[in-house]
Amino acid sequence: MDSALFPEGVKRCSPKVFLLWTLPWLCLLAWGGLSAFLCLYKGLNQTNMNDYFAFAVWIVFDLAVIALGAGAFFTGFLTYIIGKKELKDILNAAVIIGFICYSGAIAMLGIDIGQPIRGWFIFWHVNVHSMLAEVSFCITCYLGVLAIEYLPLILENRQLDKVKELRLFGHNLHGIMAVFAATGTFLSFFHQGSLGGMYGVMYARPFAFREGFYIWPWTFFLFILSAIAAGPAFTILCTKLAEKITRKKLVPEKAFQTLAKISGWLLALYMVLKITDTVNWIYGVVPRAGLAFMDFYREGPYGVWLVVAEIGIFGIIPAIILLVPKARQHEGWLITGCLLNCTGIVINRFVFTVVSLAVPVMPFDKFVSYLPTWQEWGIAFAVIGYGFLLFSLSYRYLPVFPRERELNPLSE
Amino acid sequence: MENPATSPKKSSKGGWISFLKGLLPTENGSAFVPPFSLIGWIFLLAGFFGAFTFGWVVYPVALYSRQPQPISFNHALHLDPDVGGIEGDTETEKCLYCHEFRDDGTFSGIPKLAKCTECHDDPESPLGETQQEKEFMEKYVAGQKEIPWLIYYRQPDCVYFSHIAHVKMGKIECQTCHGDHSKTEKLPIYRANLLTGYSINIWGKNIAGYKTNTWDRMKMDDCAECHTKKGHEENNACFVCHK
Amino acid sequence: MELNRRNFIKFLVGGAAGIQLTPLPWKLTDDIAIWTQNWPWVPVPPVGEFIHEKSICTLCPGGCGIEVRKVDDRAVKIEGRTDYPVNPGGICPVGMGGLQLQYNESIRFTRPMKRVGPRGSGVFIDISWDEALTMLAGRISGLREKAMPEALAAVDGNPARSTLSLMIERLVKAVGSPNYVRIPCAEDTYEMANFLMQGTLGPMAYDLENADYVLSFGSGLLEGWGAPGRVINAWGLWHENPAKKRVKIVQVESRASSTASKADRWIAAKPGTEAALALGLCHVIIKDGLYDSEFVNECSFGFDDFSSAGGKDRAGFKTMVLKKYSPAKVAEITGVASDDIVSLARDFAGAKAPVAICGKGKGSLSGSLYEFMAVNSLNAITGRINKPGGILVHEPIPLSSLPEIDFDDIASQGLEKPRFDAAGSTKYPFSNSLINNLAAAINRSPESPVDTLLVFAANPVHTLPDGGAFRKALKKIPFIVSFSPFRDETAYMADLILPDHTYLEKTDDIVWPAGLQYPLFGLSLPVLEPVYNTRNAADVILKLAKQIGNSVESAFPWKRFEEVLKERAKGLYSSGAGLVDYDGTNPVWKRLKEGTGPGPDYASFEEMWKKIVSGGLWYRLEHTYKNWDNLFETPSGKFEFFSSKIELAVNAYAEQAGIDWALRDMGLAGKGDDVFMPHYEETASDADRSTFPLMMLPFEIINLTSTWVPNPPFLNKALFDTQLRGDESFVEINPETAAKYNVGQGDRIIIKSPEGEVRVRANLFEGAMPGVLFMPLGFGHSAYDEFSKGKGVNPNDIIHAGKDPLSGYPVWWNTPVKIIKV
Amino acid sequence: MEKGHGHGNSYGMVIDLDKCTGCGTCMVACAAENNLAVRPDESDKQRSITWMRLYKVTNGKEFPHTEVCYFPRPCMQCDHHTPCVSVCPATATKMDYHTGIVSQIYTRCIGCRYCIAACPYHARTFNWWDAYFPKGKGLERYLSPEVSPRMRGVVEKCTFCHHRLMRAKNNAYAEERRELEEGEYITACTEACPAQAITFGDLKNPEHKVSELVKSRYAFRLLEKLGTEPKVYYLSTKDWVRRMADNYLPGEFKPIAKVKLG
Repeated sequence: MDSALFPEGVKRCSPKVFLLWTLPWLCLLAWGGLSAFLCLYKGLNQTNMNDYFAFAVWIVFDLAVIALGAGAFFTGFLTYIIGKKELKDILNAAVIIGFICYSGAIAMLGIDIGQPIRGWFIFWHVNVHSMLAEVSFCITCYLGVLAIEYLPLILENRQLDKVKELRLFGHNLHGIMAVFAATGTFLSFFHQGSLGGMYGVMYARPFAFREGFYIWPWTFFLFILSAIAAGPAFTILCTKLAEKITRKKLVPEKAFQTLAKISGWLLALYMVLKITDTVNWIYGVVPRAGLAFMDFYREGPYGVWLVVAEIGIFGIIPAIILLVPKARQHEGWLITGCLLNCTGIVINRFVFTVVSLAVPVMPFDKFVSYLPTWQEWGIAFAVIGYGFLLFSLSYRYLPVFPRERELNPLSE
Repeated sequence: MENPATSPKKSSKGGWISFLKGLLPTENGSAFVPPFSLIGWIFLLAGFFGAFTFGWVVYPVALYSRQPQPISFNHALHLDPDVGGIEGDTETEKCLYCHEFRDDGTFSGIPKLAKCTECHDDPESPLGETQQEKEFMEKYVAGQKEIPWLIYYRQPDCVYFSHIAHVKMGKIECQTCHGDHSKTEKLPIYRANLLTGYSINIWGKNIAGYKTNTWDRMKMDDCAECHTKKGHEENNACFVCHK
Repeated sequence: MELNRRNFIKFLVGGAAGIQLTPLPWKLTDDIAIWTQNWPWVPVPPVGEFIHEKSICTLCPGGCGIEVRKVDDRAVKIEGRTDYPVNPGGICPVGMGGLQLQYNESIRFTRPMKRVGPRGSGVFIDISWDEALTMLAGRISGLREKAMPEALAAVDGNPARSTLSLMIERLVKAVGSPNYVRIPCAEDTYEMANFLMQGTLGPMAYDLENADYVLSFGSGLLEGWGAPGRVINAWGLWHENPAKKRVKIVQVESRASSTASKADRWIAAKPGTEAALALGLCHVIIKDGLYDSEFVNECSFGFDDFSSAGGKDRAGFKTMVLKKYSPAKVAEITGVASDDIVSLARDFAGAKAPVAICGKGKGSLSGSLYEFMAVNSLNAITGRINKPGGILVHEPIPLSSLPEIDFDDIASQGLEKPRFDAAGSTKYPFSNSLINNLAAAINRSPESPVDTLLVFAANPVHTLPDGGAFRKALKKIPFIVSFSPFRDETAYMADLILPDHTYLEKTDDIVWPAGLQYPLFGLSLPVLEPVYNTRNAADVILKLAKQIGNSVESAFPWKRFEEVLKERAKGLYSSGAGLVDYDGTNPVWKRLKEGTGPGPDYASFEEMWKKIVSGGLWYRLEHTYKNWDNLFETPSGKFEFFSSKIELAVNAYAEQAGIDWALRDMGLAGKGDDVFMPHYEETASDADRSTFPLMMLPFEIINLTSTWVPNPPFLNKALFDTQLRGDESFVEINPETAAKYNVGQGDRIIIKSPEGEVRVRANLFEGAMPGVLFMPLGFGHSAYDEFSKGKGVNPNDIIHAGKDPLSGYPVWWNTPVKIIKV
Repeated sequence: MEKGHGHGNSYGMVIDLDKCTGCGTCMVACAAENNLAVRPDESDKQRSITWMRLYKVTNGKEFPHTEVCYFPRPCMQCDHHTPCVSVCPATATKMDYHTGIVSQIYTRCIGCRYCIAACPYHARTFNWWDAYFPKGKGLERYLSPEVSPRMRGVVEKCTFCHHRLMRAKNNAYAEERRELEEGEYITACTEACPAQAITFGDLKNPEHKVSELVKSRYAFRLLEKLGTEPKVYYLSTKDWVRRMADNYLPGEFKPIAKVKLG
């Protein structure tokens, strides 16, 4: 029925099955839609955020998806700037994932601020000293770049491709993609860093505060590194997932291996720096504030186990897995490694967002706990639903994986 | 995937040029159909200019309300030395005769009825015969009802403005911000932005926000501009004008 | 050129492009943002001219000076007055939030109303003032025609001595009923103690500012005791210079209240044993010979043993105290270490200007007679009576009394009848009103003896510590009239509502602010036009009297309340003393020490009155100190440690059925001569301690009203989330006790007393005495609006009220309870 | 000691904790003065809007040695590297170096709450709801025109009653003066405190009482170690109270030898 829209020479499931598949994601979107409406119409009292947890699950999600979305710019960077041609086969997927992550994040931010209609004040009345301003600028611009990177792929849809001027346009966009890849890389480096900077500069919050280089606290660089370490891993995961679901080989193994290797090295490097930073913090910032390392973990559910988990289980271990060729060539291990890797980054973002705010600074202040409302979950999960939906549609109607056809020849 | 346009090899060279070429209609290449036929251009331009005129002509009118003042008032007449009893050596003093400062330094703004009745207390008081003047005496003076004046220069609630700081300490003439009302014989129509409720005098009569006189507009930037010009940057601190 | 899809798209594209080049999208974006900055549902306070009006706050008997800041005719802020001697600038949080009582339609009555729904439902319909007055006048006249005027009763919560309360009492009397009942407060007990030991009738007057050692027996100096604006200011003065702090504050209390925990020394005596402690201190002082022999020997009676008429040998105060109140014994009773008792006694006696004060909490609840007498004795033996920094004994303020009423027959016959509350009878010889007895009387009899009840400035349903007895009684009373401006619990029970103005809309007087050490007459003036169709209760009484006619009408020869006030003020003028100007530069308490002051600062009465009406006060500086030989008006003419008045009264009552019966019936456990002297009586309780092993003690906090005045919502911000969380209030309990019942912080528990049970949450607080549960007063309203309705529980509901020996006042500090974990 | 940057004044506050009785009048005065929104339930302290907030601390000793102390906490108006100012993306909050007061512009604020996260004193609160003024109740009649009521979705905080500074200036101008006398401009809480525990003035002006008091050996500030240089000082003779004001490593806190009384 909609087969006229399929890329040439590939097999896609029947509309019925496809609809069935999208159903759960549509439900998530509906849930998110309702939540969003409530939050915008009635205000943020619909959430469980409060003056102690000014940032909460949404910001954690934002930071997480943005970090995981880093696969897009970094793969682009490797492909066009470094010239790792084999990655072309996975680049489209990376771009789509990136687009999903960033558009999702920006949508969430739009609901998270108390006055969305005035949101543009960030740009109009910008305070250049604010890391958040830097973040907003970069992610908005970068979303634009992603759109441009996404566009030619859309134009390659079999029907659109028939329109000559569109085809020409898309074709030429392809030609200059390197330029955008470069721009994207530049922007991303900055906002990934600024996201870390956001916490590093909160110098009245000893848990988050870090010294740094010039105006950039160490978290600035750590966040960049962790993002480019986790981004490719996430791209691998998504593609692998797509392969599992479609029961097809979509990307040549070489691409995976290259990404995994790079991701592994970066993660390893990140771990080294992260550990140095933590130690440096324990003996610098913390005692200067009159605190001891353990003071931060005395109350509430957030114990030292978080540190162990973040650095140990979800840091060092995946690094090793991804670095050992034998391990990463084994698909099971590869996926495990990537999973641990991504989880580690999510934990890191969670710790910096929630734990920083949960730990009281005033000695007589008390620890308060926080649990999100269904509205908060709704919006968070909507992003996931939206992701699955967009990726599925792209896969169905666009030649996302250039090598799909030759890897899965149609048996006449 | 026969389509050459999408195959990487070709696009890798001379991307820019062919990109731009593709956008322009060119004669050579017989197979080539120009992307925009003449009719296409007509529709395009029709849409363009339609929107253009709407934005520049219709919108500015539609955006604002038009409300007349409850009754008319003649500044010129009141300030006429032969008629009105309003004294004052300088223009400012004359204004302050009715728009006065209170003892605590606050500004009374548009006078209350009490101010009017200082002169127009009884039917014998100097007053013309027009319907409006009759209404003034009967409806408001007799009925002791305040006149619901519409205020042209009322700033929004978030703004704090000290007249005494500007007029008495800053020695700024009233008309610098309000224009010269001493000669006006009738009050202009009050126009308020239907979305924001702001008087048109605040955002400025010109839809593009373009101003010729100091009193054309009363936005934050105008205050800041003057502070800076007069070397009072310290008064550009947020809380000086915001409450 | 047909308009096909492609062309239409082109048209749109062109339009989209074109619009970008006009101001529309940009101005629109800006305007929508501006719209969010001026949302129509966010109120914009109207601007106008700022006006400041001076008055006096009458939300409590403290009477602090207030200045109301207005914008045109709208009040926007209440601030303290610096040109008023009681409170130099500061006021309490309640007074500060006063405007929320003024401008809140859902807690105020906006016009006279009559009940249509069932009792307590709070369903009323509007009626006119004439209709309302006719209805009430008719009812009262009806009672008079039926020759049962005594069936009219009034409950009055206005401060004692205030002109309004005089008018209310006068109305009830003029109608012919003896049943004028007041809401009991600490000052009543205090005056009784004074009357018995000194024979004086002057009000409570502590010269706190000039004292250098303040020993407070549970007085919540920081909880709103006396005039908060004054007392807390004094607190500030005491701590003025940390380097050389002169004044020492000692708090006797079973809970670490703000006062206790901020005091220099906290003595945690078991609730109800304060008398023993005071006598224990006397013991040490006497034993060590630290007492003021001049006063004791020259000016007191019954200190040493003596032989009464008939040569009977009597044991005096000294003997009794030395025999029965040794530190060891007192330690046993009070739980205070005996060394502490000794050192405390020596510190007290050793101080230059010590003073012992009493009246628990805010002083808005009655006290124990013997306890107050004991504290009085402590002041007496150290010679602190009528000395700077001590207790000052004054004549009542010289306001002229209202003309004698000439009663018609019905009235005089009615007044013959006994009071329903038996106050002033041989059984309760010294009390002039006992509201708890009134409730009991009504609940006892099948038909309520009270037919019509008038309620003024009181909310007994919520504020009486009686386990709900009064609420029960109200149900039986056929006709209830509320004069409350507020929709309180008692008003909900009423059949007729005659709403009073709020304190900012009415003229009223403050006669001697609570606890002040010098006479002061203040005038609270209407600073606002009444916003609703309400009337000053006093003016309503005048109108009512006219309509009732006869001797009632003739008893009220005035047109307006202001005339009454002016007439009373004449007495101030004829006293030939006093000042009406105060500029705040030189505090009155400083000038008071000299005891002499400048003569009157006015020439004529009219001048004086004009100044009072503008400045709002009259006060007097002259005071004769240490005039012990002609000060006391007791039978012996001396300060009586051994009260002949009590002896006479008890003996008189004993004539009915013997002394033992008399003592028992008067609720006295003490035997022999003890009962005529301050002594410690273990608070009697009929409850079975094995089922109710714990004690519950209500306490007052300054940022929550526990009187008839509603709580301004602003104050909810100042409550801690360990006092109220959501709709649940907390009980303070010692961690040790909590552990016994394995109750944790925030756990929900049920507190059960013989009177009933309440559900609260536990707040573990080291400052709470083990074995005692402390519940704040002021929560648990079933009336008012969402800001206070249904928030927390009211400890009064489960209070197991006993009777104070001799005085008959309710005992609220001895409720046996048990806790059940939910 | 030189406070603040540039010239002009540097307004500050000294709160004597020995005098403070925890009565909460400052909180109420502040709320009434600044049109603070009041909701039916104010018991959720993580969402209740307070500019001046009371913290209750105890020395933790068991009965009957328990001591209680109250910390009234306005905005600290941090003088150095004001944590909230640098983070605001839309320039809605700034430090005015001529008064030392940190401003907060509600109409500029977009409600991202980054400033709330950055402030360790919890001096900033967010408007989670629309201001509560039900129809027909008439609560809005007590609102003061000197402070603009806030809309939902923005952050607000103590402003040292900046409008009172403007009021004082207007008064001065009416008398042809530019300079303000000490006490002409004080905050609502300072004025209201019945114990006179709060002193307010210009820290830069040696004439003003505050600049004297901050030199006291009993003077201290909240979380001084963070280097935010608050302009709100506290006084207490009690060591355990002073220790409450900051985090200390073992042995780091230096008690003051008790002074003899009288």
